Amino acid sequence: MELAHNEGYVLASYAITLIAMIVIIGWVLIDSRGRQRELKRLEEAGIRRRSARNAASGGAATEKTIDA
Amino acid sequence: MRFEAQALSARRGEDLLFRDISFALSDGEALVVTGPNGSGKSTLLRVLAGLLPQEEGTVRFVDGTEDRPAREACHYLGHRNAMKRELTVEENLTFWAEFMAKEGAAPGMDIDEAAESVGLAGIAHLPFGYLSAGQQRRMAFAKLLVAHRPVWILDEPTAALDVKADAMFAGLCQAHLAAGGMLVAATHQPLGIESVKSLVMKGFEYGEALA
Amino acid sequence: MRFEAQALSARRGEDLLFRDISFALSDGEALVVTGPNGSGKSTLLRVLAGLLPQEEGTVRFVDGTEDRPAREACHYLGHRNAMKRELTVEENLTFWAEFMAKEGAAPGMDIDEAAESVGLAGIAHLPFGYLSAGQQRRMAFAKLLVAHRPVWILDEPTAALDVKADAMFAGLCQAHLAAGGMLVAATHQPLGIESVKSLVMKGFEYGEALA
Amino acid sequence: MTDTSLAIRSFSDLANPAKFIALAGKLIPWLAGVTAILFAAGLWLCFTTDGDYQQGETVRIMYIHVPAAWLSMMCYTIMAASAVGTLVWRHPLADVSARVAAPLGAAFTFVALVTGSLWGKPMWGTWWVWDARLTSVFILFLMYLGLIAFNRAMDDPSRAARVSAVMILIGFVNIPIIKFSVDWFNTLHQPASVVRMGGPAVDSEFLRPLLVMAIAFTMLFFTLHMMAMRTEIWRRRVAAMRRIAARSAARGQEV
Amino acid sequence: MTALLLRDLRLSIRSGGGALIGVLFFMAVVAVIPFGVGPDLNLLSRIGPPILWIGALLASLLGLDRLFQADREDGSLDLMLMQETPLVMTVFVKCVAHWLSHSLPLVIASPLLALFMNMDALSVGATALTLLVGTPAITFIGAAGAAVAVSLPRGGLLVSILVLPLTIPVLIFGAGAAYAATQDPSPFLPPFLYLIALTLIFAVIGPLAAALALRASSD
Amino acid sequence: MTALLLRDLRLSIRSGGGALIGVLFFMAVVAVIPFGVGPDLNLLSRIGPPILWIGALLASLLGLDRLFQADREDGSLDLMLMQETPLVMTVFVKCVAHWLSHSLPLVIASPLLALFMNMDALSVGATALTLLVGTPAITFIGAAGAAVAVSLPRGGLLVSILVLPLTIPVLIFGAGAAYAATQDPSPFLPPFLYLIALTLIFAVIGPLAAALALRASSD
Ligand code: HEM
Ligand SMILES: Nc1ncnc2c1ncn2[C@@H]1O[C@H](COP(=O)(O)OP(=O)(O)OP(=O)(O)O)[C@@H](O)[C@H]1O
Ligand SMILES: Nc1ncnc2c1ncn2[C@@H]1O[C@H](COP(=O)(O)OP(=O)(O)OP(=O)(O)O)[C@@H](O)[C@H]1O
Ligand SMILES: [Mg+2]
Ligand SMILES: [Mg+2]
Repeated sequence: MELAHNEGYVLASYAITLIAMIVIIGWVLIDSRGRQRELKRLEEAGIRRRSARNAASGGAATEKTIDA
Repeated sequence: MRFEAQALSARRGEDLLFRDISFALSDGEALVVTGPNGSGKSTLLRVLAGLLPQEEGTVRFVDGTEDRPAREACHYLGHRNAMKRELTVEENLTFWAEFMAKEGAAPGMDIDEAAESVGLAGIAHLPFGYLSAGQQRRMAFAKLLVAHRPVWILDEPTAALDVKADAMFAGLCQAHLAAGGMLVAATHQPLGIESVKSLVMKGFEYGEALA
Repeated sequence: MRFEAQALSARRGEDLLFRDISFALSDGEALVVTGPNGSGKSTLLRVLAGLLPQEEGTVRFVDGTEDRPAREACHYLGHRNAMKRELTVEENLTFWAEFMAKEGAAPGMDIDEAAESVGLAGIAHLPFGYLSAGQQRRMAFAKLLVAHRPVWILDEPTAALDVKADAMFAGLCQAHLAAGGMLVAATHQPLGIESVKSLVMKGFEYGEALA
Repeated sequence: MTDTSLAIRSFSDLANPAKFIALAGKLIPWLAGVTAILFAAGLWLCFTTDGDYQQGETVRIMYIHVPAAWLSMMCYTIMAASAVGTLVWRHPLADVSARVAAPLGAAFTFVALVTGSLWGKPMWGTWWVWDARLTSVFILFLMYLGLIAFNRAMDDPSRAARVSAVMILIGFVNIPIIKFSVDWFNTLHQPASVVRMGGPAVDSEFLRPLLVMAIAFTMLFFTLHMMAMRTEIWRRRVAAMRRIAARSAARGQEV
Repeated sequence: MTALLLRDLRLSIRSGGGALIGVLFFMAVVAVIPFGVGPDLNLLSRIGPPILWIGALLASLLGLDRLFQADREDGSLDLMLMQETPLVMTVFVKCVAHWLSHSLPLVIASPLLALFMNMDALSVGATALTLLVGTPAITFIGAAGAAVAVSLPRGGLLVSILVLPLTIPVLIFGAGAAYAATQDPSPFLPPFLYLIALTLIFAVIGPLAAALALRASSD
Repeated sequence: MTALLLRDLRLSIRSGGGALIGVLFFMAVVAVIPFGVGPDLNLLSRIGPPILWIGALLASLLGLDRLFQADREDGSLDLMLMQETPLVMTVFVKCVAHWLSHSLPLVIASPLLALFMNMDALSVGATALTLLVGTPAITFIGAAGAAVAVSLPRGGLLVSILVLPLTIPVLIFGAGAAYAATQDPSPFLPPFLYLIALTLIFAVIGPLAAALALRASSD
């Protein structure tokens, strides 16, 4: 009797955890796909990154940000 | 005294705006920076005034005591006037005079005298917010007079000034230079100051210093 | 269409700033207001734009429908740019285009087109606060293009603009006039617009209208 | 293959995010596979082991509550380590790591809070009490959200990095408070019974599913973290390329 | 008008007042309370409704005084004054945007926070309902005050004296109704109806007064 | 430095009316609490000190986010950054001015409000004293938050969220000391001394952190 009563809490816990995990995994996946697509489109448009063009000019000291 | 910049470069956001800018000013010399909109004039001046970090290079003010940051020897007049609309002109000027006063340094002008030399003696009792654009700019200029600094860094100082005020402004700059001061100004209009060095910014294509 | 002022006078604080100013503009005419700092140019323009109450006199825009306030036929570009630093240039322009759109009136330019005609097409995605002073002014000018108004009221429109932008600005004004628009501008520098009426303000000594 | 060893390695051969992306590309499928297998095994164990004689069915909540709670703390610890990396070595990958860990940490903390509440109702008779452990976890949650909000408010990553690193380190005091609050204050909450001096005091019947689930959650975290880091690097590349495109366009058309 | 609404919402998100931050702020306030009054669940559940109301008032006040000031400082207000669109409408839309961005997230989050305050279901519902109905009134009054302040160069002080006291009745009826819902003898409906009436009245008077003040203000 | 203090005080009177908004908000807080707890005078007097503390804490947040923002918008901050005067000193003086204009009125008003909460003389005195000693700590922490926010293009409300968690210890010891003063077994002095220590620590750390953030912020 008490067991049956408490099962709801267990189910709810698993359900909410599942939803939370699906949301976070989905968000990571969608974000990743989106950026990949943007990158591809830009590369198709013929745009190169600065360091890809003249890698010599910007040493590690000036390039604090990521555009390797 | 010398005010010098060596191999300066600076970044806005992620982009390098200019690179390898060097110049040196000694007593009584002026440098005028010109260039199209967005070429980095204001950025350069803010780097000189110590308000933006440079990417590389140094800015130095040499005057016996080497170890103080250059910014402490400078007046900076930017696009904004650094005055409070709610306070009267007099209160504003008094505040800056006292706040910028240095012990052992040459004292600045008297408040009234400064207001008079920018041609606004009569309206020092008005709240700053009541002044017209040109009057506000003049008052911001008076701020440079109430405390002494050897280097003036001016960003489009004559914007909104009328013809008479232009002349008055040129006169004040000449007087500052004659007294051994130095001056760096960014501008789109001729300033009416004689014998100046000039620097033309190109923006992203990196400026060149001309003697 | 006619834009006319009759016997205007206005007051700032307790003092009468100007008195008895009258003029009339019809299609394709421009009026340039000059005068020393503090003489009341900005005040006059704000009265024309309906932003300050006049002391006496009337401002009228006559175009068949007489009963609408004149301000609704005007664009006003003041000392401040009416743009939000936090929003991108594009968002700013889109907002004004939609907010100022009128039913049944001539539509304005497209956003991209407007940005391009002030020479800033590439940077419409930047937040407005990131632009340089001159770029900001140009964008504020683009605002006049995205919604149609027959009368432009411009207060020192060319402040902070470089030489190239000055020319571009003059061109846009000419185009507006050629399309039958009208224009009132206060300025300290020649605007490069041809065949204009002019009005010289003297400030407290009351201006005189010259044909 | 943990994140720290990777960071140190790439630090030693100086910061090549490109290398990181290549490495991540190879590792991610394996990590994802392992995670899936572990979850399958863990969940099967969760529902096949017996209920507790005292707690009944609700003991099954433990198998997700405890791993989620552990991860919420581990994630913050990783962020703090990354913050040190940002401040001391100014390593760009460190900033990326800290930045993308915040939403993951918030998610795990959320799960720990919700499952804890759902466990609390049958066990303590209330959803929530303001005792030291619960409050400190709630504050951890707020800190995650605050850091996310901060990162969103700052659109220039190179400037955000150091400030947010300092904020992360200040917030780190909360972690020992969470861990030891049950010992320092008397609270309703269970004291440590798995990770403690003198070995676990939990029956191995419950320990097995708990440990499997804990490892599964940890692997999930590392998979997601690596993917999110890769995405963040891509995001920054896209931004850099957009700027270059815009500038050359502006120069091209401006006479 | 939609353009204005969208712009103001966007601005509120960009400049840090977005839904996430508003709710986060509210949560932080609620989290701080037990540290002050102690973790006594009974006490907490009693002061729950007024605490939620205070949080809502505070969240509405934050930034409300700058409702028109920001627009005035950058010159946007001038242009808004010149348009054909009735000024009252403009003000009303700005109020709605402020309410949507600053108050609505709180109303939505309030049931969750109520759990932390250990309130029972009835009380949670009543509080959320009164918040939903009552917070617009605060925004509308505040708008009138903000407009007066913008029109007076040194009007700040005056506003708080004129306007904030007007919010106290809203607060009292709001918290009163929420309280009454759980206490048997005191009826819920009368204070709740007063609250609705207050909101409706202020929704008319507030924008009207603000528009008048703004027209008189320009300088 | 006196010049700066005077200027900031003058500004706070001329614009915004910081003092009164704070006090009025404070009054609003005190006015609604009785609606939550009902007319139980004993209970009111027991929760009086923490409520006053929470009210003061929240009231201090109003306006704190604009501590440096106004100076930055009109360019004054640039000049302050350039002077020889150590930036820490400048920040410290600005904090003092903010405290004098925004928090001191709260401290002064608190005995009056305490009467509404039916607190006895001892408790009133203890609360006012702890507020006097503790509120500066909130201002100093807040300054650090405001400095961080000013460096963000989209700072805004973020300040209050950054700041609130750090104020928790102040609240604990402040409310604790005020409460202890009236309860015999618990001693007043230890929490009070902790409170003093906290204020002193934050008086050093807050301006230091703020100065660092401001230096890093300029743009
Ligand atoms: C919202 C409420 C709750 C929160 C925020 C919470 C938080 C935590 C945290 C942070 C841990 C990890 C502690 C550590 O590793 O030392 C933990 C562990 C644990 N919690 Fe909770 N908890 C909550 C409710 C509950 C309830 C209601 C129960 C059971 C009655 C419970 C039972 C446990 C157990 C058994 C552990 C494992 C302790 C160990 O073995 O180290 N928790 N919880
Ligand atoms: N509220 C006020 N009280 C008193 N005088 C005022 C007030 N507002 C403005 N003034 C004065 O009104 C005059 C006119 O200002 P206005 O801005 O119209 O001048 P302007 O011709 O535009 O000058 P500028 O060329 O400098 O822009 C100024 O002298 C100013 O000091
Ligand atoms: N945070 C930022 N991110 C990206 N670009 C920026 C940022 N801030 C400024 N910029 C860009 O930096 C460039 C230089 O601006 P700066 O204000 O130095 O120009 P300027 O020469 O003073 O121009 P003006 O003559 O118009 O005053 C501009 O193109 C501007 O768009
Ligand atoms: Mg410039
Ligand atoms: Mg003018």
